[in-house]
Amino acid sequence: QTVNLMWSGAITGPTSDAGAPYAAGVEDYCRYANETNAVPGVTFNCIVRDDQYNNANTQRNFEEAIDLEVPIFLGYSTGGTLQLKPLVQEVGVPVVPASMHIGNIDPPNNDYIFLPTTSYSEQVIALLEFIAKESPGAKVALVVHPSAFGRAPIEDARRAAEELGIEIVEVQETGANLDYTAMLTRFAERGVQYVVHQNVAGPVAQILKDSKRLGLNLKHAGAHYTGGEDLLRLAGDAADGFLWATSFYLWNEDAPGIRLQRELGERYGRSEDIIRSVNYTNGMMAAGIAIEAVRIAKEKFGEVNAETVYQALMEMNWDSGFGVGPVTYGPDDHTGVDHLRVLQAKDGAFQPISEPFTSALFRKVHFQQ
Amino acid sequence: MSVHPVRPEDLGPILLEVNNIEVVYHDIIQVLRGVSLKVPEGRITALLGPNGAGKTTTLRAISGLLVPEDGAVRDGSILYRGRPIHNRPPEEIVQQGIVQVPEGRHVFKHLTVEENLRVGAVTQRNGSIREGLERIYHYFPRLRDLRNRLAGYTSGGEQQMLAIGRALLAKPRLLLLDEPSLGLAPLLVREIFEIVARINAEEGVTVVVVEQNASAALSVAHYGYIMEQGKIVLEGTAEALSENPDVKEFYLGVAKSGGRKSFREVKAYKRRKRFM
Amino acid sequence: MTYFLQLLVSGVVVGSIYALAALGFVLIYKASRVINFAHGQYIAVGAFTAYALAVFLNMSVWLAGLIALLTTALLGFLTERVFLKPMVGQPIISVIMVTIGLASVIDGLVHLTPFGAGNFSFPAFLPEGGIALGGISVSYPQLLAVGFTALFLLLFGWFFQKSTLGIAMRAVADDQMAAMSLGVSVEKVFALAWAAAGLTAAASGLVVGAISGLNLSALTAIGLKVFPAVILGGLDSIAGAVVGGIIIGVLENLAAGYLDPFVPGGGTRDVFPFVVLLLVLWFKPYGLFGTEEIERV
Amino acid sequence: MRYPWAQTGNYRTSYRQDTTIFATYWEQLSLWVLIAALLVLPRFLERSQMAVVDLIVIYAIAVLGLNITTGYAGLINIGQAAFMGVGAYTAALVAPYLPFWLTLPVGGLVAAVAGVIVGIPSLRIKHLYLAIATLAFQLIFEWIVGHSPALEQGGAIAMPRVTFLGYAVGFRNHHFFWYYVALVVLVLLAFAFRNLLRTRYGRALVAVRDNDRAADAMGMDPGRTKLFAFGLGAFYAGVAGALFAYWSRAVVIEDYMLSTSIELLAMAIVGGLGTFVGSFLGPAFLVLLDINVETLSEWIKSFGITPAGIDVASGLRPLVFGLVIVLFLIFEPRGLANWWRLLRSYFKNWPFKY
Amino acid sequence: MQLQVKDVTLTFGGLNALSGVTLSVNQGELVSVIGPNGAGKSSLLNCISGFYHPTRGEITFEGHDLTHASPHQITRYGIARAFQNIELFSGLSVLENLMLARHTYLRYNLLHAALFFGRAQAEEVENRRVVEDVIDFMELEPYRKALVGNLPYGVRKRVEVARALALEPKLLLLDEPMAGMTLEEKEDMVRFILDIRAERGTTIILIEHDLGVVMDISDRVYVLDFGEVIAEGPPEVVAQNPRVLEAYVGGAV
Ligand SMILES: Nc1ncnc2c1ncn2[C@@H]1O[C@H](COP(=O)(O)OP(=O)(O)OP(=O)(O)O)[C@@H](O)[C@H]1O
Ligand SMILES: Nc1ncnc2c1ncn2[C@@H]1O[C@H](COP(=O)(O)OP(=O)(O)OP(=O)(O)O)[C@@H](O)[C@H]1O
Ligand SMILES: [Mg+2]
Ligand SMILES: [Mg+2]
Repeated sequence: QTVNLMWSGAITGPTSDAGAPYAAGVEDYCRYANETNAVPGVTFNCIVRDDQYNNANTQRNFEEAIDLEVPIFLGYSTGGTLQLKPLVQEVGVPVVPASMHIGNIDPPNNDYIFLPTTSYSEQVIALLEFIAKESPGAKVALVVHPSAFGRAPIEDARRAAEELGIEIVEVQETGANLDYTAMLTRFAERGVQYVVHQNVAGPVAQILKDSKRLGLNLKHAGAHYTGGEDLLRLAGDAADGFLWATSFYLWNEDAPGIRLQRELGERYGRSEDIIRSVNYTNGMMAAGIAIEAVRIAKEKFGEVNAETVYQALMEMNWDSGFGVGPVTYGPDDHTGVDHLRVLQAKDGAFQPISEPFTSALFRKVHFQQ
Repeated sequence: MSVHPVRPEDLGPILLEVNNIEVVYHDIIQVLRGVSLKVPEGRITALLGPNGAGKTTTLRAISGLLVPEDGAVRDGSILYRGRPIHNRPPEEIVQQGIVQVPEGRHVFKHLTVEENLRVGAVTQRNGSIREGLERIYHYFPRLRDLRNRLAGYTSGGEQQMLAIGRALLAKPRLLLLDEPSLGLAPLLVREIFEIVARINAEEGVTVVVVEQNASAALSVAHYGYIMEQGKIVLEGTAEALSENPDVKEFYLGVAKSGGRKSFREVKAYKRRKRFM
Repeated sequence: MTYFLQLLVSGVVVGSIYALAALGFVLIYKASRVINFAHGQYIAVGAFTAYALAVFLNMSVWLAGLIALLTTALLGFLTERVFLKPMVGQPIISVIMVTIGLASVIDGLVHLTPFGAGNFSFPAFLPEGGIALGGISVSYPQLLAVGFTALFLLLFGWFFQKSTLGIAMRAVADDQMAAMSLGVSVEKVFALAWAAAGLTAAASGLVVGAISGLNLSALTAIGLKVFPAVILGGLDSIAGAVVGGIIIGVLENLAAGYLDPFVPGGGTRDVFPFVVLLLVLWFKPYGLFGTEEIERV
Repeated sequence: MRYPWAQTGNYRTSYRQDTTIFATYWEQLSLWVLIAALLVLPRFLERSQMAVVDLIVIYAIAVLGLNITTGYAGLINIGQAAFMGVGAYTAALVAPYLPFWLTLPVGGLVAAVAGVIVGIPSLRIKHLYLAIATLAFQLIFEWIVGHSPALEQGGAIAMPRVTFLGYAVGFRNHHFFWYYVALVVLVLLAFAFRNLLRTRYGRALVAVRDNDRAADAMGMDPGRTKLFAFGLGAFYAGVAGALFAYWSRAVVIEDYMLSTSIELLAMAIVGGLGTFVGSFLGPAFLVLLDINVETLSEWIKSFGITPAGIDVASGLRPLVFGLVIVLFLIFEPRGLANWWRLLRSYFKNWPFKY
Repeated sequence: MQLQVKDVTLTFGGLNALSGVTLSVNQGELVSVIGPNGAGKSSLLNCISGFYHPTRGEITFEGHDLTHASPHQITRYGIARAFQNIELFSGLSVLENLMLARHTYLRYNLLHAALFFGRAQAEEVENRRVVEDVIDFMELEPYRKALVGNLPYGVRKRVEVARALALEPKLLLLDEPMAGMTLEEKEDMVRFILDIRAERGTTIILIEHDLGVVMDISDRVYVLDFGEVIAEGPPEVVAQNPRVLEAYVGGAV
C-alpha cells in the first residue's frame, strides 16, 4: 500500500532559511522510513512542495493533497495554517505545521491541527520566567518579526510579565534592517535589561552585533526560530550569552534522534550546514510524527486514512529522540513535545542551562488552567 | 546657358556617390525606388522635393541613421571617397567625416548649450575641444552667450544653430543638413544659410542640404536635385534649376505673370463640393 | 543629545549603503531611462560571488571582492547585451517588465546554487570593533560603506559633468537618434552604464555582506529601499542618489528613534521612507536634484 | 443581409453598425459557443483542477482592471495586488453581515475609492515616477495591514461559509460554486470593459496615455481621467480580491503583496498589454505554466541527480517565470493576444493563406 | 470684441517670454501673429489656451476669464487650437482622433457606456456624423482609419487642424500650421483656413512665418519681438513698419 504524504512550505521566499533545511528533514526522514520499512506493508510517497510563503500556493497544495487522500498533511507557515483552519476542520485531515503559533490550536476550527512542539508563547514565557528569576522586576523589550508569526506570543507574554512582576517596556516589530542603532539605544535609554526575540536568525544576529558594537548592556533571548547554528555563524561572538528556548536537541548532543539525523544527513549527502540545522531536526520530527501516526493507525485499525490517523494521533506517545520530551497528543493536548529547555550561547555553541521543563505559567495565562 | 548641361563632376571631384539605392522601412514600406545622385567635393548640393518624397530617407541612408528607424538600404550602393558605406553603423560613418543634422533639430534638451556642443566632439580622439568650441562660437556668436543655458529653453533658431554647430564639432568633410529652415523666421533663415555658405567657403566643408524653402536653398547651393515619390526627377546647377519653369511654379511660387502668386487666389482654382 | 547624534551618525552610515545602491540605479536611468528592478539581484550576485571566491577558493576577501566587482560588472554588461538591447524603442512598461523578469531569472539561478536559502557570513577581513567618537561608535564595515560611497560619488560625479563620454551618455538619454547622428555609439553607452551599475551593485553587496551577513532575500530587498532614495534625490542625479540615500537613511533612523515608541508595534522605519517618497513626489516631482522634464507646446 | 452566417468580410454600411463589437455573426456565434463551453467545463474537471481554473478566472478579472489602468490609460500600476487586498479585506469585514453577491461589489467600490486616492499623485507626476508611487502605495498598504489589529495584522480572517438558495457551500462543491460566481462576474465585467472602451470613457483613457496635453486641449480633464482609470482598474481588482477571499476561505496579507502585483503585471504583459483576450490568456498561461514547472521539477527531482541542498523547483519556478516574461517581451511584445489574432485570421481566411 | 488679452506678462525664471502684451480680436476676424523665433508667439497662444498662466495681466473670451482657467475648461468655452509641434494621438486612427474632439459633446454616463445601449449608442452615432463631415471638409477620407503615427507630415498637420475643427470652436488658434510644407500643401492649407472662416464664421488667430501667406490672408497682423507687441494693423501697413522690417525680415520683404 502506498500512502501519500505532502509537505508544503517556503523553500524560497521569506523564511526560506528555515524552510529549506526543514524540507530536507522531511524528505530524508521519509526516505529513511521507506528504506527501513518503518510501517510494514506501507510505502510512503512524500511530496515536498515549495509554496514560496504564499498562501494561495499552500492552499492549492493542501487541496491537491486531499485529492491524493493524504491521511495527514505537513504544513509550514503561520499565515498559511491560520488560513487553512476552517478548511482543515471541514475535511478533517490532521495537519502538522512548522509554525508553533498557539493560535493554530486555539479554537475555533482547531480539532485537527497539531503542533510538533511547545508553542512560541510557551517558549517566550519560559524565557521570561528565567529572566524574572535572574533579575526580579527586570525591564524587558520584545522584538518580533512583522508578521502573524512574530506577533504570536505578544499577548501571552504581556500577561505572563504581569504575573512575574517584570515590565515589558516596548514591543517592536522588525524585519531585516541594516542597522538597529535607533532601537537599541532607545532601549538602553529606557532602562531595558533584556531583549526577547520572536524572529528569524538574520535580524537577531544583526541586533546582537549592533548591540555589541554600541557597547550596550543588554541581554538577549529568543524563541525557537531565533537560535541555532545560523545565529552563531552570523553573529559570531556577539551571540555570546544569548538565551534560547527550544524543545529540540542540538546537533552536537548525544540523543538518539540526533544520531539518526547525522547518519541520514551524511548518507543522503546533505551539507554540514544542513546537518547542523535545528530545522533539519524539526523537519525530521514532523515527518516522524506523521509516519508514526500512520504506523499506529495501520497497526490498530488496519487501514490508513485521515480518520484513523487522527485517532492514532489522539493516543500518540512517541519518544522521537529529536525533542527533549515525548510527542504526546490527546483531546486537550495538541502540542507534541511538551517540554523545552533554555540554552545559552557560549564560545560558538549553545549549552543547555536548564533541564527540560514545561511552563505552568504559560498554561495559566493562556488556558486559564 | 551652355550647350552641355553642367554635370556634378564639373564642379569638383565626386565625394559621395549614391547609386540607384532602394530603401525599405520595417521590411515592407519601400520609400526610395532607385535614387542616384553625386555630391561634388567642396560644394553645396541642394535636394528639393515635396513632403514624403524621401529626402530625409536619402540622407539617413547616407549617414547610417536608418538603423534607429528600422530601415535599410536594400539595393544599390553608396560610395564615399570610392568606398561603400551603406548599411554601416552611424558611428563609423561619422568617424569617416559624414555628419547629419537631423530634421527638427533634436538638440539635447536637458544639456546645456556647451555640453551639446561637446557631444559633437565625442568622436574626436585628441583634438582640443576648446579650440573646436572657439571655432563654433566664431560662426555662431550667439551660442557663446547662451553656453550655460539648457538647450531645451532656447528658441528655434538658436536650436538650429546649435544643431549645426554641434555637427561641425565632429569635423565633418560632408555635412548633411535636413530642413535647416524648418520653423524659422525669415531673418534666421537667411542667417543660417549665410553661415552655411561661409562654412562651405571658409572651411571647404561639402554640404548637402534638404529643403522645402527652395528659394533659400537654391540661393546658396551650387548644384541641385529634385526628388518626387522616391525618385530623382530633375537635376542641374542651382542657376539652371531656378530658371526651370516647373520649378518656378511649384517650388518657388512664381505666378505665370512673373510676379508672386497670391494665396488669396487658391480658393478660386481649387474649390470643391462639401457638405458643411 | 548623544542619542540624537548616534541616530544621525548611524543614519548616515546606513544611508550611504542606500546611496551606493542608488548610484548604480541612477547610472542606468541616466543613460537609458530604464528603471532597473533587478538591482537588488545584482547586489546579491556581487555579494555571493565574493563569498564563493573567498570561502570555496580560499581567496582573501579583498581579492575576492575585487573579482566580484568585475564579475558583476561583466554580468551587467552581458544582461544589457542579451536582454535590454532588443528592447530599444519599446514602451517603458515593457522595459521595466524586462528588468522584473530579469530579477526573477537571477533569483531562479541563485536558487540553483547553494546560496538560494540560508544565511552566510564573510570570513573576518576587517579588524574587530570600530572607532568611537565621543560615545558614538562606527564599525569598520560601516566605514567601508561610507568610503565606497564617497569614492564612487567623486568618480561618477566627475565622469558625468566633465568627461566627454559622460556627457555623451547623458545625451543618449536625452535623444538617442541625435546622439547617434554625432557618432555616439548608443550600444556602447548602454553597455557601459549597465557594467558600471553592476560594479556599484557589487560594492553595495560587499558592504551589506560585511555588515549583516548574506541572505538572498535580505540582499535583494535593498533593491526596493533604493526607490525612496532616488526619488528624493532625483532619478537621474548622481549627487541626488547620494544625498537622497543618506537623507533616507537618517530619516529612517530618526523615525525608528522617535516615532516607534508611539506606534504600536513600531517598525515605522519600514514605511516612513515610502511616505516620504509620496510627499516628495507631490511637492517636488523631480526630487531635489533631478532634471525637470522640459515640456513645451 | 440575407444570409448573415455566410458573411465573410466586414460589411458595415451604417455608423451604427460600425459601433458594434463583432464584425461577423460567426464571431458572435463563437462567443456563445465559448460561454456554453465554459458553463459545462466543470463537468469534465476534477475538484482540484477546478481550483486552478477558479484562480485563473479571478486573476483574469484583476488583470482586466490592470489593463484599464496600465494597458489603456498607460499608468503603470505596481500595486494592483494591494487593490485586490482592499477588496478582500472589505469583503472579510462585511461578509458576516451581507450576502456574498453584495459583498463583491462593495469590495470593488471600496477598492475603487482607494484607487482614486492612489491615483492622486498622477495629477502631478508621470511615467516611471508614477510607477514608483504605486509601488510605494503597495508597500504602505502592506505595512498598514500589518499594523491594524482590526485586520488581524495580516493574519487570517476567516470568510464565512456561504449559503446560496438554502444550500451550504462546502469543501466538495466549493470550487464549483465559486467558479460559476466568478464566471458570471467575469462575463459581466468583461462586457462592461468592452463597452466602455468604445465609448468616450475608453477613448479618454487612450487619449491621456498617448498625449495628455492634447487630451487637455480636447476638453477632457486629464487629471480626472487618470483618477477614473485608477478607480475603475481598482474596482475590478477589488471585486477580484473579494472573490479571492471567498475562494481561499480566508484573507491573509501574503496573498496581496508586491509579488502578486508583479505577477498580475506579468500576466497582463504575457497576455498582451492593452488587449481584451490577453486579459484571459495571460493569467491562464502563467498559472498553468507555474503548475507545470512544478510538476516538471518534481519529475527531475525523481531522478535524484540534483545535488542535495539545491531545490530544483525553487530555482526553476522563478527562472521560468522570469524567462517567459523576458522572452515574450523580446520576441512577442504584443503577447499571446497576437498569437490569438494570427490564429483567428488564419481561420477566418481559411482555406486561403492571406 | 471676442477675445481680449490685457497687459499680459509671462515669466520663466527671470526671462520674460511676454511682457505687457495687449491684443484684441473681433468675432470673425483672421488675425496673424508674426515675429522672430522666441518672440513669444507660441507662449501667447499657450496663455490663451490655458497651457501657460500669465504672471500678470488678464485674458477674457466672451466674458469668460481665461487667465487662470485650465486648457480643458477653455476648450469648453469654444476655443480650439492646433499645436506647433504636432500633438496628435499617434496610436489612434484619424477617426478616433476626431471622435476624441467630440468628448465634451457626449453626455451619456458611465452606466450607459457600460451597457452601450440607448443613449450612448445614439450619441456616438450622432457625433460620428459630425466627425465625418469634418473629415470630408478637410479631405481626409482616404486616411479615415489609418493610424495617425504612420501618416506623412503634411497630412498629420491637416489632421491637427481637422481635430481642432471637430471641436466646433468659436475661436481657432493655429500655431504654424504650414511649417515644413511645400508650396502646394501650403496652398491647400490656406484654402482650408479661408473656407473655415467663410463657411463657419470662425475667428482665427494664425501664427506663421511665411510672410506671403500672412500678408495675403490676414485681416490684421500683430508683430511680437522679445515678448512685446511692436506693431499692429492691417498687413499692408505693418509690412511698411521699419521696426518690423528690421526685427523680422532684416531688410525689405
Ligand atoms: N521610420 C519610418 N517608418 C515608416 N515609414 C517611414 C519612416 N520614415 C519615413 N517613412 C515614410 O517614408 C516616406 C518618405 O519619408 P521622408 O521622411 O524621407 O520624406 P521627406 O522627403 O524627407 O519629407 P519631409 O519633407 O516631410 O521631411 C514617407 O511616406 C514616410 O511616411
Ligand atoms: N516652458 C518653457 N519654459 C521656459 N522657457 C520657455 C518655455 N516656453 C517658452 N519659453 C521661452 O519663452 C520664449 C518665447 O518662446 P515661444 O515658444 O513663445 O517663441 P515663439 O515666438 O513661438 O518662437 P518660434 O517661432 O520659434 O516658435 C523663448 O525664449 C522660450 O525659450
Ligand atoms: Mg524630411
Ligand atoms: Mg512657436
